[in-house]
Amino acid sequence: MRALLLVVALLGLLVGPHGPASAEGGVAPALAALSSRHYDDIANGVAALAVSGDPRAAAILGALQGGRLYARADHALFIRGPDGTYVDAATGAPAADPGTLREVRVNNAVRRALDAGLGALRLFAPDAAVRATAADTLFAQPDPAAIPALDRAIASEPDAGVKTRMEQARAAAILQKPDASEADRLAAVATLRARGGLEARGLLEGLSGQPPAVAHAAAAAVSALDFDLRLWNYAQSAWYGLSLGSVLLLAATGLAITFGVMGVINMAHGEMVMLGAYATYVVQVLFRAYVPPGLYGLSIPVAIPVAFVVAGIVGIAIERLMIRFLYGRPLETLLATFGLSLILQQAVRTIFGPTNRDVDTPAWMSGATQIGGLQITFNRLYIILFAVGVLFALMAVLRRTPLGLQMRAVTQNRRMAAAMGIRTPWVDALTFGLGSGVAGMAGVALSQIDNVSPNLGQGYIIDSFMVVVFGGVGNLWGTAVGAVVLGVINKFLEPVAGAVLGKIVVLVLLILFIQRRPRGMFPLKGRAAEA
Amino acid sequence: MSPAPRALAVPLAVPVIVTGTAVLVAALALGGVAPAYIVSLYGKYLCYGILALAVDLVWGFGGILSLGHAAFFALGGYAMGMYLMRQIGPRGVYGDPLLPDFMVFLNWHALPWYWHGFSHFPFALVMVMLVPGLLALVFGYLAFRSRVSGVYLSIITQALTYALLLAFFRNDMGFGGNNGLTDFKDILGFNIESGRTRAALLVATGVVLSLQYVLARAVTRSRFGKVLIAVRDAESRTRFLGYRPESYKLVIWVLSAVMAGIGGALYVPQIGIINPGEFAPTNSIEAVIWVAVGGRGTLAGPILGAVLVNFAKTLLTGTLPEAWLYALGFLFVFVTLVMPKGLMGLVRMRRRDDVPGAAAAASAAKEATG
Amino acid sequence: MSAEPEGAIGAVADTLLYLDGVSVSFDGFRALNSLSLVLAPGEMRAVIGPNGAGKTTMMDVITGKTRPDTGRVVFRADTDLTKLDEPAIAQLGIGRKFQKPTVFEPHTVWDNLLLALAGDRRPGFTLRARETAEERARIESILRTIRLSDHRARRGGDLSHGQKQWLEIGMLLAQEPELLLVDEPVAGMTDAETEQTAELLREINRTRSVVVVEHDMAFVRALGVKVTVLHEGSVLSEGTIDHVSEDPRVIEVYLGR
Amino acid sequence: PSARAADDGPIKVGILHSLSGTMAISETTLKDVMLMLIDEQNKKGGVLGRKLEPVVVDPASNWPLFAEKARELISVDHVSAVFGCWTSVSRKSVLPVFKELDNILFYPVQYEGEESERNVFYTGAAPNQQAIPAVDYLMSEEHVKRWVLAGTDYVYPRTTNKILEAYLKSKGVKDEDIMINYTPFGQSDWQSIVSQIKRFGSAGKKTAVVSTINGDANVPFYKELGNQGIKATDIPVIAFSVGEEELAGIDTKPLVGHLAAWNYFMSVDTPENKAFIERWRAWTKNPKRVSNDPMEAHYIGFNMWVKAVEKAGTTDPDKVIAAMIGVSVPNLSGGYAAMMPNHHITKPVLIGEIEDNGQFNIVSQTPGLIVAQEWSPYLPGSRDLIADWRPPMSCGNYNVKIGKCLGAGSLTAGK
Amino acid sequence: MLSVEGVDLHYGAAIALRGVSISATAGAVTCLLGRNGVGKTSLLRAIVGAHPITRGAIRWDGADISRLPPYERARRGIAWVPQGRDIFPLLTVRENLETGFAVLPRRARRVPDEIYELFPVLKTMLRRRGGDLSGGQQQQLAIARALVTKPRLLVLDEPTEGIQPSIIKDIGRVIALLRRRGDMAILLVEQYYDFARELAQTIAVMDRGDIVLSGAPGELDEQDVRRRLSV
Ligand SMILES: Nc1ncnc2c1ncn2[C@@H]1O[C@H](COP(=O)(O)OP(=O)(O)OP(=O)(O)O)[C@@H](O)[C@H]1O
Ligand SMILES: Nc1ncnc2c1ncn2[C@@H]1O[C@H](COP(=O)(O)OP(=O)(O)OP(=O)(O)O)[C@@H](O)[C@H]1O
Ligand SMILES: [Mg+2]
Ligand SMILES: [Mg+2]
Repeated sequence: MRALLLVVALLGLLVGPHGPASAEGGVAPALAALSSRHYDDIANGVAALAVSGDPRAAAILGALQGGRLYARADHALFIRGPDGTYVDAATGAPAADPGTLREVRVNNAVRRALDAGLGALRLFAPDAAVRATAADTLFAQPDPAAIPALDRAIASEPDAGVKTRMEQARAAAILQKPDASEADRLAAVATLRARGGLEARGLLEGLSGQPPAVAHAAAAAVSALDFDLRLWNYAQSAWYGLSLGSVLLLAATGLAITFGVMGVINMAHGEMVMLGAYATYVVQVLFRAYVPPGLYGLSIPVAIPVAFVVAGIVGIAIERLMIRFLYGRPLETLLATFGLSLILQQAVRTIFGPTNRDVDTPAWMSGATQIGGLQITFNRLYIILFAVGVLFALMAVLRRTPLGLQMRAVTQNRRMAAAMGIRTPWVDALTFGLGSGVAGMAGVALSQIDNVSPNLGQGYIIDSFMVVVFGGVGNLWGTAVGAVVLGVINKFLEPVAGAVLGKIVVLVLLILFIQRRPRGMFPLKGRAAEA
Repeated sequence: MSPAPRALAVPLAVPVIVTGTAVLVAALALGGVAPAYIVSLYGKYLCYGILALAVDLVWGFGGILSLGHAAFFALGGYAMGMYLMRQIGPRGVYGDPLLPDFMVFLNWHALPWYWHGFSHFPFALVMVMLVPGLLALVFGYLAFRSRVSGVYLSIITQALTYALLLAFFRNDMGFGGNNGLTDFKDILGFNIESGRTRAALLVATGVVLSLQYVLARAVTRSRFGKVLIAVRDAESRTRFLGYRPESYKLVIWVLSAVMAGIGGALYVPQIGIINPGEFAPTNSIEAVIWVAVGGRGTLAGPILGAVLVNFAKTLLTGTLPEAWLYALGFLFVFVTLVMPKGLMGLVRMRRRDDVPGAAAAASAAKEATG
Repeated sequence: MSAEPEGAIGAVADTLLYLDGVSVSFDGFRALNSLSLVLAPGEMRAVIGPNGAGKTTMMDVITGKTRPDTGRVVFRADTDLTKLDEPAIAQLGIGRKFQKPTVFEPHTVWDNLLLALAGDRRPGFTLRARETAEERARIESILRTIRLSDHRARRGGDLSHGQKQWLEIGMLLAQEPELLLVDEPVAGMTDAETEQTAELLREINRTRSVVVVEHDMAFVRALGVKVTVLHEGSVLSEGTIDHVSEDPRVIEVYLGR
Repeated sequence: PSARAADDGPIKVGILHSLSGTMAISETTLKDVMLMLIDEQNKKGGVLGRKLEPVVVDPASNWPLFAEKARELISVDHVSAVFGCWTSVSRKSVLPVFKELDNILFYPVQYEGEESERNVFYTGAAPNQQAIPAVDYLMSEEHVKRWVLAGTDYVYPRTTNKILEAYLKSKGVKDEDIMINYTPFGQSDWQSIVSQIKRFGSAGKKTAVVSTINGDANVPFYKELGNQGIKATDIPVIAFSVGEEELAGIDTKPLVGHLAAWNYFMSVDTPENKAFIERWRAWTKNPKRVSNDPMEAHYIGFNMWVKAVEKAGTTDPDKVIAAMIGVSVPNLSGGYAAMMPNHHITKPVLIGEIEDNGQFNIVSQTPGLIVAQEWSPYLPGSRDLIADWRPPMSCGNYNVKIGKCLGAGSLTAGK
Repeated sequence: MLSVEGVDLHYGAAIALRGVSISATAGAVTCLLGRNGVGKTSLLRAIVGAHPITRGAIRWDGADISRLPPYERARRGIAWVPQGRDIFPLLTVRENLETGFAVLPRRARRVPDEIYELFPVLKTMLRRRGGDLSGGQQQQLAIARALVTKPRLLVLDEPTEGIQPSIIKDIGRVIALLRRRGDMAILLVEQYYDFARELAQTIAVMDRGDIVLSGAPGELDEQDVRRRLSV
């Protein structure tokens, strides 16, 4: 009953024209609603407050969004400042001792109302970026009530780009307005069509109760947009494939060295990747503890060398303690490294616990940008760049440095290499260390998109071996191309066949491919390869 | 060219030990002397022994490192599981006379075609061998014909088992998805839970393993076996002698797959469940590990390795639940570093050393005097 | 590059092996350059030529290891070897000794020979095969010929370089091929052994055809057969040893002054 | 069948949770909480005047090993009851063992239902105690019209989605408004699926995702949601297997507002819960340790078992099984959980929105307790089945239409 | 100055060398002859460190190097041309040669032109993979690779095997030239007696793991040597 009364009161407010209803009594019901324990009431209160024109509205709603709005048992509202003091929400007067308060909580419905409400209010913010975001929020949550505000904002908007976005938001709202004229609606449809994108399509598709002409125009616009979207979809799939490929590549490059170059069937490769991911976690923990928050974004760049060194040192230790006794017995390295992977997994479980660790993505790496219909998430973009960087650095080391030459010589004929004066133990250790270190760096990248858990490595080991073999063992280029090809095939198949079937198909294709090219995509040719 | 008595003694030793221990364990358990649970436990070890023997045939003698052999084991297991499912009849929870429970609750209306026939034991038995054998035949034919070898082969066997894993996980495949086939009631009319059935299964496993051992021994000792070893170490050279390595590999590969399938078929009734987890690549890798621990290229070694590693696993997961992976991991590392030829290597090494060593000493003596 | 039908058939009729315009190239490098060569049944032929002339490649082509880009290799007038794979060619009766000795390392000397013995090569046979007295006698005699009787129980891999050479020759004998391709049989042998090898080959040549590649001119001379000189993948000169060793071009590229 | 330990020795309790392998991530905590509960009970004097002794084994996420270890616990260690398993397949794997050796399993995880066994007590939720209320919530509160049912490709998601699909259709949702998507275990690349969802959600109708994505795959899934900017206010995701423990491994800021449906949240504001969390943190010596729903299930299950043992005056499984039905103990959300004749317990259903601190803001709670429907009325095969383990019926799958206990149920029931 | 003193070498339990002693001095060629399987290669392996010895000592410049790993010996100026060539099959010809740089100071790391003059074919094949070369070309590469390290002891195991006559002559000339320069000791295993006799200051004949004859070519009874080389 109480709720009903409240709704009636609010309706009164809503129908009240957009003129400033500044009378104290005007916003009181809205404020009372905010102090309710029912999310519906709060949402209605937010909507009411947003259009009330009350000068304190923005502050109150902002506080609510930021989790700084508190209610007292008598429905009085208070805003907590950053310093912990409270002000009376309705008046802005400091409240020395507000008594027992309870935080006003929000749910999705309230959040939506807040977005819409604050959107309207922020249309006039001094900062162009804020205005643009406000326009976008209104576009996403079209609300006819915001049209007057939009009109005013459009009239006074100096920035052309922001203005367009406001017009788009207005068009979206017009289509929702019951009494809009047909001409206005048609114009709105045209605006949306010109904007394009999934959101516009969604708005157009979701229209109901439109005059026939408008419905017709909307349908035409939807199918036009669909065509665009389909094209973009291919591009998008290719991008996903590329980015999956880069992840596979990162996971596999270390293996391309320990396995491809050295011939060690390295079952502990995945654990090296995992160590890299945990190194990232530790770096972030340390950053949180000892480094000013402003520099937190550096945690990932710092983690890369750390992971390289940590995994590299572990790799060197493994080589010295274990692998070096097994040269000439490549298949037995499988047994030993499998044992090792069990040990490393359990060690991490003992030290860090069995559950996932939280590695977060610094602000500069999160989010996405839109290029036409192509959505590019930043973390994936960086991972691709990183993978390419690692690949080229590694190729340079192997091809251009004396160390690289010695690595290859040692793995091809250890006895002869030693007779040529190459310090084989040293080169062996460095090679394995390098491979492990690179795997560790892959762990940094993977920590950004996957679980950081003791099982992390297990998830990638099979794929890594497949990539290396698909590309052709001992060929870094092959590994790179193999990773990308597998990634792209996977991503084009996934939408068609579903993720599970898609994966099966990829595996079967791989098996068939190897029948055609028994030594991978880029086989070593000639007498040398036929042992 | 070892003297006749030894040649006779050795092939008998393993079958006698395997069958003997199986009978012993079964008898002790039936007599109430030993806990009943060791029957199916030992049965499981012996089934793994079969798998290990199969892996060793292709790896130790044919040089084919299969990282997907558990797939054949699992396929044999599924064939047996399907038989056992069909034996449930109307005793399932939904009381459906035809459909297994998982089909009922996923709204299947008819038995898929590939389930027909499995209610007959002989048919199932044929399938136990035929399905892994056929898959191995097709896969092996393609791979060996196009000369896929080494790690390339290993990795595609892994891809094979991984693909099967994913496929069997799919509920739509009609094999019970992740939950697999379970809740078996009886086999050949005997209650699968009764101690006697268990004992019989254990003894049967022991006998089958022994037979397989004898067969494997005969094959590897034959001229075929020698060609196979030649193929393992110098495949292209055998071609110039007129041998077709691909057909040799194919024969041993299919034989091994069938053996593994039979192992899987014996495994399922003793374990009581078959699910896609058996296709997991790590299972295949573990089988390779047993072989390596026991001694690659020997026939008794893999069996020993399978039993011991799994015994260690049973023991450690119970007594050191939090640290057993360390223990097992160190065990593997230790075995590789200290016993390069596996457990059997210890035995073998001594024998090998005194044979050619003695010969060399003798010839040295001759040279010195001559 | 199809051969003129008439001439080809004429040449083919009384030949054992006929290489007809065979070319092979690797990444653009021509190892064989429309090489033609005719070998009569029962003939022994020495092939010499500078390092890299294509001698081994020629053997690779005959035995099916390398597929030529163009040209045919006709065996016994009716079989085009380029259509067959290695085992098929071997089973036709073409045996080969490699330049770098390759034996089955884990097998004993005895088993190496056993595996090489002529006979059915199919798994169905080898699964059932038992060592017959006949086979044993044959192996014994080969062991004597190659002087490895004392080493019969040693692993092939444990032999010295020269012993491996001998073992490989033994394996070739065991194969009883119609045509033997012998790549540098006396490399690493003492002068005395070289002579014995020449003797052995002449002996074999009584019943079989032989193509032998060698750089040891004394050996070639000892064989006393027609010599073909290869250079840059094709025939430079052909004739008796005296004829070719006086050919200035052969001296220039091969023998040196 | 097996000999029991002497009556004055400690009572052994088996703990059968994976401590290694893929499931360790979820199950290790349950082992810990069991150890704590047993420890606390011992401090209170044990049960029947005897101390409790936990027996921990590691089935290593390996299903056959689960069966082997269960057998070992029962016939070698002579435990009186076992608390364990997480995945359905592990339960299926040990089930024959428990039936054969006649012992008790407490299974603490939400599952697909379609089962009621004499030797198992299900303390997790059946689909109607989690999935259906969740969908109800989305329909009424978020006004969702279009549904993505995304899950890992195995039995629980498949069954749950079957049930949900039938339920949604019964509520008038059309075929084209339901999208079903399955992914393999351990799926880590969610880019295209998330964008597919986004596209599906751009049809102008309010769209939500009902996620039965399992275990590890959730982290990359949520990370991708965050990256592609899918906010809870646009397309909310409601999950059935994402709890506090899983969230602890994710940066939750981009996920605020996404939902989960459980029968317990750590944020439940009751004195019992507060006390429990305090004890838990003290016992694990980790002031940040979180609690979650399956833990509560073990808490309830364990207390029920203690009560039933005391009621029966013995640990003999047959007697305890008989005594279990009707036992009722406090849950942590301020009510009581009662063991029903179908061996499932009554539960409240809570819907929570993810908060930026990794906790859930409870936005809805069923007013009363919900009784489990182990046999779903939405599946044709099980529509007519009920379970009642009280004599005289003593049947886990009684067909009310034909008035008969089906299949093997009737055979084993008497035993 | 190399001196091998009473060296035993075993393969497993089988003995291949028994108490072998031999020496090589700078500016001289020591040539080792013997039938197949008598232990020539084994002796060279012992010297370069490719196989451990079980007894005896190997002194180089006065220090016992018999316990040093092969790469340390290489760093002290010992280079080896093994029997069977041991080319790095997947490295290009150039890279094969460059492996010899490991023992050289950074400044000295270049392939001397005289190597290409000696083996012109290598110059044309610098980018080809070592494993693709013909047998004789590989042998030439192996010798060239050893020379790149500027050794003070050059150990050659049947260097003429598989090489065409004209180049054998060249190799003979080079060995003679190196000998004449006087700063390099050369130890040569050869089956080709005439070649050996022409080049060697000392000839040693091995039989059954031991040295049974040695001396300057002029002093030795040729018939005796030949007999020892035949069966
Ligand atoms: N796979 C390959 N790739 C590139 N070049 C090759 C390959 N195989 C052979 N060659 C080249 O082909 C030429 C012929 O080689 P071949 O081995 O036939 O020579 P050969 O006459 O046997 O020489 P030798 O007397 O040294 O054994 C050589 O120059 C060699 O480098
Ligand atoms: N790796 C090995 N393992 C076991 N025995 C070996 C090994 N290498 C050589 N032998 C044996 O040691 C003895 C000496 O061999 P070595 O290679 O030194 O002879 P060689 O004089 O160089 O002969 P060749 O002239 O044939 O090259 C031979 O009997 C040989 O069989
Ligand atoms: Mg050649
Ligand atoms: Mg030698």
